[in-house]
Amino acid sequence: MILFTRRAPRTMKNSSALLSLLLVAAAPTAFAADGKLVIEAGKVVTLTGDVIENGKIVIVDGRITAIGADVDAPWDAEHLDASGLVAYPGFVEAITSGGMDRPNENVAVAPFLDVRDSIDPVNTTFENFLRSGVTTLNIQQGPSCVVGARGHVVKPIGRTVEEMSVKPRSGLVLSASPSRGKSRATQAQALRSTFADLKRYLEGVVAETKAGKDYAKREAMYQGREPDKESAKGRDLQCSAWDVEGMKLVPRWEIDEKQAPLLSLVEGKIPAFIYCSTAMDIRVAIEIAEANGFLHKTTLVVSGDCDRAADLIAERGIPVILTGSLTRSELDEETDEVEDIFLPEVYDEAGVRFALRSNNSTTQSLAYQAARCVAHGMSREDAMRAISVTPAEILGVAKRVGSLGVGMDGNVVLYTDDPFSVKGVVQHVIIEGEVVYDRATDVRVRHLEQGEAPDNTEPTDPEAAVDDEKGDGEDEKED
Amino acid sequence: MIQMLQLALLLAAPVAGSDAVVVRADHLFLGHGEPIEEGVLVISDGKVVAVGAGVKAPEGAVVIEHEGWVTPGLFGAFTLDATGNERRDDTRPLMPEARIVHSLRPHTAALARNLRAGVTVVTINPDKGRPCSGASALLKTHGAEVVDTELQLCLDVSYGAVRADEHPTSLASLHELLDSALSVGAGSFGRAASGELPVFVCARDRQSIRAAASLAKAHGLRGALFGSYWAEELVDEVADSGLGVICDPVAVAANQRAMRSIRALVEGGVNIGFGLVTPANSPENMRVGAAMCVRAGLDPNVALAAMTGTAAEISGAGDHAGVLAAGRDADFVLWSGSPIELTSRLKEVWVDGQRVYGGDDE
Amino acid sequence: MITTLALLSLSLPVTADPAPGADRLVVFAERAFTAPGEVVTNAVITINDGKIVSVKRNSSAGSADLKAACVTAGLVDMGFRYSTNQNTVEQSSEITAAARIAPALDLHARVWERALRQGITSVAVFPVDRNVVGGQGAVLKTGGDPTLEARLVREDAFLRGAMGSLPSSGNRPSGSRPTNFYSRRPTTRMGVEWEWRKAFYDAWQEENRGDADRPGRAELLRALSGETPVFIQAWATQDIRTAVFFAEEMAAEGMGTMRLVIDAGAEAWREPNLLVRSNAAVCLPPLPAEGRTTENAFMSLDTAAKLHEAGIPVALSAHAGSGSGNTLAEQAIYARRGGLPFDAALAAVTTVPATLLGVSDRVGTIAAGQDGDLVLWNGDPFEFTTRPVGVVLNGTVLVGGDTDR
Amino acid sequence: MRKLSIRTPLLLAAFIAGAGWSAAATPLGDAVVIHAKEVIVRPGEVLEDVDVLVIDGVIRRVEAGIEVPEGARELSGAVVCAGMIDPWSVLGLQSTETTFTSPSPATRSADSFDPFGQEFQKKQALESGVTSVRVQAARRALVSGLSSVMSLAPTSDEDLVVQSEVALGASIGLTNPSSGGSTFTRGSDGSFAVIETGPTPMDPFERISQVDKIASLLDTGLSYRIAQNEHIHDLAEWNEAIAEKVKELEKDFKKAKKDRDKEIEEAKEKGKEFKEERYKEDKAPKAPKFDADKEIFARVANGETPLVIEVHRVAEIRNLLEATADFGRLRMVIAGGTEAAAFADELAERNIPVIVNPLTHGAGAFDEFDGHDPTLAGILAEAGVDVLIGTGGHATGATRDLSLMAALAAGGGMEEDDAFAAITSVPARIFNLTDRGTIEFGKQADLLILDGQPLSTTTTVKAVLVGGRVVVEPKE
Repeated sequence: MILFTRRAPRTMKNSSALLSLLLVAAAPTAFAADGKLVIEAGKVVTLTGDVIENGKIVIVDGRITAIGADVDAPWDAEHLDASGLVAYPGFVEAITSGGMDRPNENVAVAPFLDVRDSIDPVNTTFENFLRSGVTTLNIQQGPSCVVGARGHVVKPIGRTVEEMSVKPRSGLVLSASPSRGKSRATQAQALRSTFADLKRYLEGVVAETKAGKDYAKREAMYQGREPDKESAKGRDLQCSAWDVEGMKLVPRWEIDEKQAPLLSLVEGKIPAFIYCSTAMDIRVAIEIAEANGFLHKTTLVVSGDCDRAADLIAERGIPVILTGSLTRSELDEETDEVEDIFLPEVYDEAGVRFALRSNNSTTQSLAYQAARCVAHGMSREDAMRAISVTPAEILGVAKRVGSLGVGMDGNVVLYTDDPFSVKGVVQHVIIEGEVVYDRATDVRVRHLEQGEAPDNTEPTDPEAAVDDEKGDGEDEKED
Repeated sequence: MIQMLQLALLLAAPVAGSDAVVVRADHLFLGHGEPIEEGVLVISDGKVVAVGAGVKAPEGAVVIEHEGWVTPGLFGAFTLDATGNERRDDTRPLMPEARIVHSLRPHTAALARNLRAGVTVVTINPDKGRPCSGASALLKTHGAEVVDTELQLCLDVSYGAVRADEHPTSLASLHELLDSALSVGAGSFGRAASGELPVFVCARDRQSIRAAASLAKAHGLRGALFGSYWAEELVDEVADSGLGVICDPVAVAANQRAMRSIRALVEGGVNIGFGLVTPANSPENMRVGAAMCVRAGLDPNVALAAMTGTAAEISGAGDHAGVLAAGRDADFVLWSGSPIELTSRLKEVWVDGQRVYGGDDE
Repeated sequence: MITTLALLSLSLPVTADPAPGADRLVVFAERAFTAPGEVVTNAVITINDGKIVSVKRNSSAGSADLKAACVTAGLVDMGFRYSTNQNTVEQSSEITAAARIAPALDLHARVWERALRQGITSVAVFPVDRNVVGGQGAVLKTGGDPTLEARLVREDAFLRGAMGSLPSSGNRPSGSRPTNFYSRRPTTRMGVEWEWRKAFYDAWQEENRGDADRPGRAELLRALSGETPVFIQAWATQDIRTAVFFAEEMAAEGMGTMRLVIDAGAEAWREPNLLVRSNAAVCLPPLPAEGRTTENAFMSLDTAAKLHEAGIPVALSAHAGSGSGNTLAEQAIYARRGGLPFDAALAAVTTVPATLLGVSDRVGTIAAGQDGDLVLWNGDPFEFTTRPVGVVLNGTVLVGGDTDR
Repeated sequence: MRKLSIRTPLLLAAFIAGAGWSAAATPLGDAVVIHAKEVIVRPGEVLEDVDVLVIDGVIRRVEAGIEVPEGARELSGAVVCAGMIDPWSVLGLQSTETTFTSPSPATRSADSFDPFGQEFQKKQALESGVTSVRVQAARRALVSGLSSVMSLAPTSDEDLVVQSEVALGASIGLTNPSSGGSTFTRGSDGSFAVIETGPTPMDPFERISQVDKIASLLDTGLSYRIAQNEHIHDLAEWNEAIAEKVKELEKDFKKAKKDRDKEIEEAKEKGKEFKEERYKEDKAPKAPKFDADKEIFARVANGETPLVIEVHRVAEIRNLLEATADFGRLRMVIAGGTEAAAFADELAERNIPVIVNPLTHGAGAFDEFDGHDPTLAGILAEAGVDVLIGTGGHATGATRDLSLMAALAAGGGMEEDDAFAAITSVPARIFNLTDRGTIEFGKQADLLILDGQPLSTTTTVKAVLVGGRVVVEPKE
């Protein structure tokens, strides 16, 4: 049963009025079910605890209240018989631009934007994520920027962004890789000057405030008044890398909204996700994060040959999200031989904590990516963590999702078999105690797997088909 | 040119008349083999009369003592810069009777530039890019004297020779086309198949080198293929084909493979010559390339021969250029040191027994 | 480990005999899938001079040179797109039945090595797509000395051509006047089909009239008589129909019974009876992410399974794809996910293509007398969690050989 | 899984002891003594049968019979000379960085340098004796951004960049901004290769106008600097005035307060609203708006940062020399200068060094250049111009062949010592790399051990030391 109700996508731009309206409307558990659910699974894999044969998961008000083979269930709970199935925690997609209207913004430095305004709750991407067992996803803008919009951690279900929301303002995107047609030197310089501008701006604001106060003092003296008493309305800058003296004088609400998110970033209040498409970008990313005091809040979103810098990443102890292909071929110019490099292995050996990401929604789902790691020798447990616990930790939501335990969100994926096997498919997905996906009623799956065409889903004339193909192409580019 | 003036003072005597001139050099390289120490070169009437160690100077001959090296004029294989823009006729895939010499512009500055680099003779070729683009010519860079109007039959078996809108569009057909032309054996193709007319086959990748080698073997061709870069793995096939190799210019920054392939060919017993390939390369580049190959382990004497005797031989010009021997044209160069050393300066260039560059002319 | 193509001289840890002869190789596998439906546990496979001499059950690895969890025969890809480069096709004529691709192959290209590293040891190569009848297909090994002599398994193994829009694409002249030979060529599907029919009728009639021979006629007649199979590329249902109807017309006219193989038959699942009726086999293209393929056809996950159930010989192909998600072994995984039984999946990448290409006496199975082509796996083949870790071709270890798990 | 053979790149890195940060054959703090038959302490100055003592990566002594400290590493060779410096290189730069045409002046080429890529080319360059390179990205842009000097054998990430802002790069007449200078071609194995077709010819007037643009950018920089200085001055003045004003106000405060109270009183009486007296003062002078690009041009016009400008043709060189004559502090370096021979005397007089590439890509590569290629360096040096020899922004691998380029210049008429200086001491001097370029007390020990003269074809580099570490180990 697909719970999405189809409706026209909201056309909403960056209207701050509308934004504040929504903030009022946003209630944290707006979508949490009131009901009580007991899942009786053939096997429960919690990831953080033991594997429980014939286990029960009790979910009340969206949270797991009990888990084990011998637990009491509320008398009035709904029962889901999953005795032939295996329960796993819902998977976590560490970063994606899926579900966004457009993944990139034209403005190079746009930290004042929020992906919230671009998320389309009825986008089929969410359906695809659900189908492959993803219950939590971090939506961030794409890499075509210097500093991008603030992201949002959501679940792939809900009629509004507020219903979907798990963690708003989940981080700021930066890119160490140039967008098309730009050079790396330009990108590095743009990043540096973004923060230099911030510092200069803050210094300017402080100086202006000070000058104003001095002027007021002189004016008072001239007029024969006692000067106003100074009261610090602001607070000191909490950046570990640099300081702007006198920030105390400036109340935070006077900071320009365009600079405010950057200020939060350098004060370590929000995480940073820095896109890097080649190893040399890692240097720039680390330099910027270190020089501005947010390295400890930084996750690198890596692709290409970033693995060459794995040691450098390991030295700084920051996690990475692997995007793109998991293998890379390299030509050794000296010997003229080609080598296949399996990237997760390189990071693993260097001691870098990493999360995997699905490459596209069907054939290369998170479980697929993890299975490929197993094929290359990684333990099943480690591979599974890379699509659940680790991304949850990176997103700072590990206490809620990524594993199964009492007090956590009731996000459960019921597999017909081992998720890494040829036969294992997602039968049910439960989010916060609500069964939100049932394979038996999934028409899209029947179409892809058995060719059954639901009414009005097949292109009828060639022109329409051409458009369809173009659309697919664009989806792929988002990654 | 201050250096040149100083040089003139060093020289024993000015050159005069058609009488014999004797050049005594510390090192005399004849175009092949080892250089002769304290070598003597005797010329008269534009021709070499005698060469060797301990050759006696004829009575009354002008004697030039040269504290450096003397080599044959360098051989410039595969040049395109003396023919303006009419380097190839594109109308049909096979133009065996076309002669590039008719596109020659004798007074082009390019020839003088070659001469200044010590290159006294060049082959001018129809450009690659068609299965058979015609006959190359042999040309002296001084005075643009044409030595041979039909030096080599120029073929191209590479991907670049096929067109998308004309037969052949596929490599298989291209090879078949040349194979059958050589089998039928009419005209220039016939002379090539009988070994009378040498060939110059562009083969710029491995499958083309293989195709060129098998074509040569099947039809008994002689001559050279152009394209050393990918030859490393195919040394046996090339050696077996009997063709020499005119090497891709080894330019600054060349990939290791460029030098490695050339070494492998030499070690596999293949005769090689360095291509001059102007105007894409400066004429000086040939010596730079030779130096780079020597740095990568090539025998300096082989490198010298690849700029003179061997290059001429595999280009079908062995009778006219590249070596200093009795009866040959007196085309040679005086250097301050070995031409393999790039610090060596070119002192004089002589063509047909006359000094045409350097010395007190400057 | 999958690494380079160095010809290892096998100084491997499991080797008891310090220096095994270069002409002899002993492989031990916990399970050897010698042919579809046949498994030998604890198998010791001995290869001598490039040929398998024995497959025996043994309790221990003994003095084996290589050890692996599982072994299959080297994989065979009969839809291998060696190159999309159009210089493989002679386009100056629409029908070039005698054209061979083999002389134009660059045996040094990386594509062979990439195939080898996926476990593909034999491939069919043919001129692709831009001609109506492109020419002759050949079967090649993917490794060994880079010479045709060393690699060619079978020349002129089949006649290959295409239906659909690809042979006619780009032929429509931009102006009204014909400027080159493209304008003589078909611009529509019906034009393409007409070229097929005309070529075969002409060849047949010329033969019957006793006209002077011309290049390509013999090849067409061999195909017409069923002596060599005819591979017709047809992605979409309409083109599969055209191919089948064309073959049926030839038969109905008494000209001959073709052995039809639909290449890249993405939509073959829609009308399997048509294929059963005409005894056609199918080579499937790689499964696309969202089902949509070239020529706007739709391929569902269970395509291979449906064809198998209908009794149609089905082969899988990765179309020379590389990288994650595009290997031949992964195509077999997807087919299994779509319901194809394990043995049929194994057959689809070994025995079925070997048989259709007429080379089953050399490749596709592990048995005495067969070529020494093996793939070593680090677990059950065709699972997401396993992969080829070693490849043996003609008795030589070309990839990996590291067997520590 | 632990045995997957993915380690070749790292093995390679360890071998050159460069790309792998940690690999160090001789740890810092160790001493090295090199016994040499000949030490070229600086071009033209040779000491015979001496030893070189290196401690903590720095050259300590060069003399005969140095006592070998305990634990010191001993090396020996025929010739020892300073590590070479390629003053004009693209080694380590990705092709997109070198061909980029619109960088801002403040970009640094160090950011275009890939410390992880081109390992093999870097290794080859190091093995041929080049220890540092000045890299310039975006060569064809009118203003190419700041060039950087990079070490080819860094011990750490910080060590990699020797100087990140060594000079501002610029070029005249290299490319038509509307057209690219390279094209892609497909290789036989399906791979793509970039073919440089050479710059597209540009309209002669457009080229000259580029000279004007450079001059006006320098002007802008100068005005910006003047405005900044004026502001500092004005601000000081204002502060002074305000300080005095404050004193005055403090002095008058009691009176002002009294007055005020009085006025409030009066206002109350009259039933009027009290009005504060208006205070007036001059506004503080505003600082010129910060501009990163003008900042750079200010530094260049003021001679703090040299300007390296690639220019080739007679007309452009003449215009450039004229247009920059009034910038008295400008430190200009000409790169390329194919036709610069005509200005040899003027260049010498104005102390404008030239970076020569003795082998440009043939006469036909640049439109209408008359290549003096091999003789240019000699002609300029003869006239007294500081000549540097660089590999010239063409190919990343060219730096390997730097010594051959210098040899070619020598063959073309330059003194051999000058040619060697052109790849060691002169680049060090021109680009302020005070710690390298010669073998002298206190300099960083970037040393080569050779078996012959540095510019000879047949000489091989036996060992290379960078900062006293042996980064290319002696073979045999």
